[in-house]
Amino acid sequence: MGIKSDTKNQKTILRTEGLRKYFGEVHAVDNLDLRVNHGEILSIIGPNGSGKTTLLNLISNMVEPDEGKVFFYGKDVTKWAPSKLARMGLVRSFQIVNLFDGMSVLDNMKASVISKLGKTNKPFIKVDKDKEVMERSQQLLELFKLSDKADSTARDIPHGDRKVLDVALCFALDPKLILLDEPTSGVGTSEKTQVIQRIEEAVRKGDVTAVIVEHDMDVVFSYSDKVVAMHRGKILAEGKPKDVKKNEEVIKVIMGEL
Amino acid sequence: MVKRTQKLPFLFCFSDELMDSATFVIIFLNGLYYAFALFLITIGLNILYGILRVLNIAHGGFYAMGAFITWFLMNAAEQAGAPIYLVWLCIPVGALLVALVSITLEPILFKRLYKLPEEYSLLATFALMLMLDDVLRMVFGGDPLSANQLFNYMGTISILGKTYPAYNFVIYACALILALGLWAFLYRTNMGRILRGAAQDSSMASALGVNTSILYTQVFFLAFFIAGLGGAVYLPATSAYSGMGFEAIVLSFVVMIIGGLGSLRGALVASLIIGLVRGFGIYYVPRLELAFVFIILIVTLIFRPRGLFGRKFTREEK
Amino acid sequence: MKPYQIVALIGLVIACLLPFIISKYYTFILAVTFCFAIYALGYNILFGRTGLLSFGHALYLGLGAYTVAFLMRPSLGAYRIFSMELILLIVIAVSLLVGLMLGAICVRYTRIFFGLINLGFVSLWYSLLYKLRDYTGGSDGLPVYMPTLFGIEFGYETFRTFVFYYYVLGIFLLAAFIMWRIYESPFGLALKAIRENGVRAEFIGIPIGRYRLAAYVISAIYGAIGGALWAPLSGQVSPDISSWLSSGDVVFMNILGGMHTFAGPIVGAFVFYNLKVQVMHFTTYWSIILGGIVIFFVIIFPGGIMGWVSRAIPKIRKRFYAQKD
Amino acid sequence: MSEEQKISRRSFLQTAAAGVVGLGVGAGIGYGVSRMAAPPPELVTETTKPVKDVPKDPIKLGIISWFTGPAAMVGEAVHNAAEMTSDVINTGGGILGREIEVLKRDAGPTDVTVEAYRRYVLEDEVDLVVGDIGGSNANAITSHVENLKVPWFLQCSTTQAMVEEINPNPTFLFRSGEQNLAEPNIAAQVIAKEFPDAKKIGGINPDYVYGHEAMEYTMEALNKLAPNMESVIETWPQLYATDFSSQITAVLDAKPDVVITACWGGDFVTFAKQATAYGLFEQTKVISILGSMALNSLTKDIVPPGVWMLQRDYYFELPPHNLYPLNKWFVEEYQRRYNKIPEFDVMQVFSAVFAYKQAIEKIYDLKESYPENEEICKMIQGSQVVSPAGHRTITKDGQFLNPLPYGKTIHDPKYPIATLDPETIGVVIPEYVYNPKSLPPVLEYPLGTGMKYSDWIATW
Repeated sequence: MGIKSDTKNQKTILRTEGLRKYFGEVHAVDNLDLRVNHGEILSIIGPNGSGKTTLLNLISNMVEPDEGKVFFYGKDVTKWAPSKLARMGLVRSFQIVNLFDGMSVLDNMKASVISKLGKTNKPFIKVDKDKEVMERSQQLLELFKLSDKADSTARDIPHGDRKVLDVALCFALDPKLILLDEPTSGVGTSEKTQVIQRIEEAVRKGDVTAVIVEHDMDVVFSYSDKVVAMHRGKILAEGKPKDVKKNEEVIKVIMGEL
Repeated sequence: MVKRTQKLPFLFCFSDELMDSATFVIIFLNGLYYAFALFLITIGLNILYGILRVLNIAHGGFYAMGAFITWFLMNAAEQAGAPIYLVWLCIPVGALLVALVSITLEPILFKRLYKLPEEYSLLATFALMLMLDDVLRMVFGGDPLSANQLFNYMGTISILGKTYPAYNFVIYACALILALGLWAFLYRTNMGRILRGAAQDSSMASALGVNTSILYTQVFFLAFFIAGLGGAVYLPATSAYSGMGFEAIVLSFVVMIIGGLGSLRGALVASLIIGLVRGFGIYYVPRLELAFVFIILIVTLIFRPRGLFGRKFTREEK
Repeated sequence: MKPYQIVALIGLVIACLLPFIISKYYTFILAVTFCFAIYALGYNILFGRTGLLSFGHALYLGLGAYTVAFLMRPSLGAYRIFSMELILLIVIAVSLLVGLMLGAICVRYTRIFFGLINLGFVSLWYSLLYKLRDYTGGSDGLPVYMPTLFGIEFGYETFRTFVFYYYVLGIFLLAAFIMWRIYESPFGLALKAIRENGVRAEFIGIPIGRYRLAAYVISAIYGAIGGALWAPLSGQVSPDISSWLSSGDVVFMNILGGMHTFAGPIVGAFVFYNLKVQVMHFTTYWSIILGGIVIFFVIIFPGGIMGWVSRAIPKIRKRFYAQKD
Repeated sequence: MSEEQKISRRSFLQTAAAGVVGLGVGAGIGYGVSRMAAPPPELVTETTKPVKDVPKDPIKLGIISWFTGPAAMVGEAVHNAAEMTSDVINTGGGILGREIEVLKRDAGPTDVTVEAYRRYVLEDEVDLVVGDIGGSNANAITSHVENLKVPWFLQCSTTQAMVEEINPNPTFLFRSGEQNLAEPNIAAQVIAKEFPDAKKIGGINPDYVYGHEAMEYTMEALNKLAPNMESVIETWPQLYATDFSSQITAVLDAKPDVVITACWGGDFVTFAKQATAYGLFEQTKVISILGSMALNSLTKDIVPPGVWMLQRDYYFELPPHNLYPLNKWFVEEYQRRYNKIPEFDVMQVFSAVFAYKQAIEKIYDLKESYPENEEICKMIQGSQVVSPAGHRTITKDGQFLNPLPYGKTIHDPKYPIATLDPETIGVVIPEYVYNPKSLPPVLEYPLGTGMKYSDWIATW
C-alpha cells in the first residue's frame, strides 16, 4: 500500500484546513491551517497550553477534531485509524514515553519492523529466523546507538535511552512524516544534544520530514528549517528560525516566558 | 377471564386480557421488592469498585453471611422468647456482625488487591466467594433455614382487595432510608467528599493528607455492612440456604453493568429497571423469566457499555 | 536441540507410556486433563498473551461439547454423525463463526469491561441452554454416544481408558505445536505488543482491533475443541459445563501455571484439574482449599509455576556456568 | 422429653453446637445417652449356612450426592441414612461378617460426578454406590455403571429419558426411589378425586427439566381422568429462587381452582412462606408434588393446614407404627441420632442397602460362596426387601415399588412441623401409579373405607 511515486516530490506533504478542537470553552486548536513541506524539520513552539500537543494529537488522530480536515499527500486522512496512518508513513512519538515496557529493546524494535514489513499477520514463520526483520532491527539499534542494551527490558533502561527508543520505533516504520512530541524533555543536558543529533542524522539520511514540538529554544533554532509559533490555539508567526526569533509578538508571548 | 374494571391510561399489554389495577399495583410492588434486593447488594459492589477499583464477587457471600447470622440471632431470640423489638434489632446487629467479621479480611486480602490490575480482584474475590460459601455451610449446615417471626408478626394487608405481605414495606423503607442516607453521606458530609475525591484519584487524596489506608478500611466496613444488611432484611421474607450468595451476585453484576460501574445512581435506576421488567415479564411471558434480564444486559453492553451513569472510557480502555 | 525441546520430547515419551503404567482411572483423568489443557492453551493467547481477561470463556467449552451431542442426536436419523474427525471440523467451523460474531463486540473494550461482557454472554448462553429444552435437553442436557475414530468403533472401556487417550493426546500435541508457532511468529509478537501497550501498538501500525479479534477467535476454536473432546469422555453434556463458575476454572489454570509463559496453561491445567479431583475426593469442603490456593497464587505468587521456573532457570544456569569456569 | 420438645430444639442445638461451642460439646447437651434400641427381628436376618472363605475387608459403600450448594440437604440426608444403616448392619454382625464402611463425596456438575464414580470403582474398589445426583448426572453415569459393573442405587434423580431411552433395562442401576413420573400421576388422581368440579389448573414449577416434566405429566394424566380441566397459567420460577412473589401474583390473577407446584427443598420453604403471605393457600387449593423433601423445615407458620402434599414413597407415620414396629423403631432411631424426622430419601437409602444385604445372604444360602456383583444385582431384581415403608417389591428393571402416600396437612401439636391429617391420608398402590386409567382403590389408614393397611401387611 505504498504511496504512488509521483506524489513523493510534491512540495507539501501535510496540510491542515480549519482544524478546531474545544475542551469546554478552551479553544485548544482554533481554526488552524498548517502546511509542512517535504524533507524539512519544522518546530512548533509556544507557551504551555497553546495547543501544540493537541495539534499533534489531531494530526495523528489520537484525538478526533471537532472541525476541519487533515490532508496527507493531498489525501483527506482525518478519519483514518492511527494504525493505517502509521502504515502510510505518518508516524508519531509521545511526550510521555510510550514503550512496550515488558519486552526487550530488541523486541520493541522487532515489533515496529514487522509492522512496517506487513508481516504481523503471518502466524507461522518464525520471527527470529526472519533475516530481513532481524537485520533491519539490528541496523536501527546501531543507528540509534542502542545495540548494547538490546536484551535488557525497555522498563529498565535509562530515561534518555527510553526517549531515543521511542523515536527509534517511529523510524523503524521508515516514515514519510514523523511527529515528535518534545523528544528531549526529561533528558539530561549532556544527552540532549546527542538525542537531537541522532534524530537529525536519521532525518537527513532517510529524507524524512519531521514536525517537532519543542520547548528548548537553542535546540529549535539550531536544527529546524522552519518554525511555527502558536498561541491560544492559533498560529502567531511562521517562517525561518531567525525571522520568527525577531518577531516582537513572538518575543513578547514566548521569549518573555523564558 | 379477568373482568375489565378500570382501564389504566398508560397500560401496555401483549396478551389480550387487561389486568385489573389491583394486580398491576401488586406486580409493581413485587418489582420493587426484587429491585431493592438487587439494589442492596449492588450498592456495596459499586462503592468498592467506584472508590477502590476492587470488583468484589465475594459480595454475594457477605449478603449470605448477613442472612445466616441474622437467622442465628432471630432463632436464638425466638427460642428465648425475646420481645418483638429485640427481634427487630437482630437485623442491624446481624449486619454489624457481618461488617465486624469481614473487616478482618481487608488487611489480609483486599489491601493487596489495590495494587493489582482490576481483573485480578475479580479472580481473588471469586476464590474468596468459594471459601465463604463453604465456611457458612460448615457453621450452619446444608438445610434451608428460615426465621418467620417478623414476617408473620407484620402479617398481611390488603391492597385493592389483594393480600400483600406487610413485611415487604419494611424492606422498601429500609432500602429508601439506605439510599437517602448514603446519598446524604456522600454528598453532604465531609467524609463523603473525601471518599469521592479518593475515588477520582487516590494518590492525590493521600498527597493531600488523607490517610487512605484507614479510609479504605472504612469503605470496606460500609460495603460489608450494607451487604450484611441486605441479607438480614430479606431473611424474614425468604430463607437462608447455602449457595444463595452465587445466585445473588450474578444478577447484581448485571445491574452494575447496566447502571454503570461505580455509580450509585446507576445502581438504583438499573435495579428498578430489572426488578420491574422482571415482575411484568413474568406476568406476561412466564416462560422467558430469566432471559429478560440477560437480553437487557447484552443490549446495554452493545450500545452503551459504560452503562447509564458510568464514567467515560479513557483512550486506554477503548 | 535446545533444552526446552528436550524437555518437550521427554514429556511426550512419558505421556505415551503412561497408560501402561498408571491405572485405568488415571488414564481417564489424564485424557480429560489434556482436553482442558487445549482449552487453557487457547485461552492463554487471549489472557496471557494479548492481555484480555475473559470471564465467560466456558461458553466455547460448552459450544464444542453441545455441538458434538447435537450432531449425534437420534432425531437426526440418517444424518447422525459419529466420525470424530467430521465432528471436530464442524466444531471448528461453528466456533469460528460464533467467535467472530461475539468477538467483534467484545474486543472493542478491554480490562474489566471485556471480562464483564463475556460474563454477560456466557450467562445468556447458559440460560438459553436451560430454556431451549427441546433442542438442548434443558437442565438434563444431552447424551453423547460413542464416536468412531478414523472410522473404527471401539469397545466402551477400551475407548475411554486407552484409545481415546491417544487420540486426545495427538490433537493436544498438534494444538500445542500450532500455538507454539503462533507464539514464535510475528503475529505472536504483535499480540504481545498489544498486551504491553495497546495505544503504542496502534501507533506503530498494528490494527489492534483486528488482532484482538483474531486472538479471540483462536481461543474460541481451542475452547470448542477442548469441549468437543471432553464430551465423549463424559458421556453427557449439561449446562453446568458453561456455568460462569466453570468459566473461573480456566482463569485459575492459567494463573496457577503462569500466564506469561507458553507452557504455563498446560502445567496449570494439569495441576489445577488433578488438584481439584483429589481435593474433591478428599473432603466435601473442597472449595475452601481450592479457593485458598487460588488466592495464594493470585496475590502472593502472580507469576505462577512456570513464571517461577522461567525466573529460576537463568539463575541456575548462571550458577551452573559459574561452577564450571 | 416429649417428641415435640426434642425436635423444636433442633435448630438451637444444631447452630449453638456448631456455631459457638464446637461440634463435640454441643452434641452432649440435652441428648440422653440412650443406646440404640435393638432393631426389630425382621432386620436381623442372617445366612443359615456357616460363614467361611468370605473376604474379610470391609464392604465399601460410596456416597455420591450433593453436599454443596442449595441441594446440600439432600447429601446430608443420604449420608445420615447410610451411616445409620451401616451402624445397624454392623452391630447385627455386618453382611456375612463383613462390616460396611461409608465413604462420601460431593457430586457437583456432570464431569465431576462421572469422575467420582470411576474413581470409586477403579481406585477405591467400592462395592456399591448410593446417592441422589439430579437428572443430567443420572443420565451421564448410566453408561459408566453398566460398563464398570458396580451397582448404584439412585434415590430421586430418575428422568423419563433414562428410563425409556438411555438405559431401559439396566442391570447395575437401581432406582430405590420413585421415578419422576409417579407423583404427577398421583397428583392428577388426587385432583380428580378431591376436586371433581375444578375447571382451571395453575402451575408454579421450577424452570428445569423436572419442573416441566412434573407439570406436563400431571396435565397428561388429568386429561384422561378429568378432561374438563385445563391449565390456564403455568409459571416457571428459577431453580433455587429467593422470590416467588411475581409468579404467585400472576397465578392469583388467573384465579385457578387448583395450583400444582413441584418446588422442592429450599424453594418450597420460600414458596410456602410467600404463598401464605400473598394468600395463595386461602384463595385456591395447592398440591405440592415434592415439597415433603424438606419435611423438617416445614414449620407450622410456613405451611398452613389444608395443603395437599405428596410424600413420594415414604411418610414417617406409615405403615402405622402400631401395625408395623420396624417403622416405629426406624423413626425413633433416626430422631435419636439426628434429631430430625426421616424424609423419604433416608428410607430409600435404608431399603437399598438392606436389599443389597438380603440378596448377598440369599445367594450365600444357595451357593455358599461370596457372590459377584452381577449375581447380587440379578438377585435383587424381582426380590422383596424389608424396609420401614413396608415390604417393597423390586421390579426386573431395578425399580423399588411400594404404595405412595399423600394427604392434607394439619397442625398436630405433637410435632413442630406441619404433618398429614390421618383422616385425609391415602396411599396409591403401585399398579395404579404408572397408568392412571381410573380412580384407584386407595389403601387407607384405619378410618377409611377402601383396602386396609392391615390387609396389605397381611400379604407379606
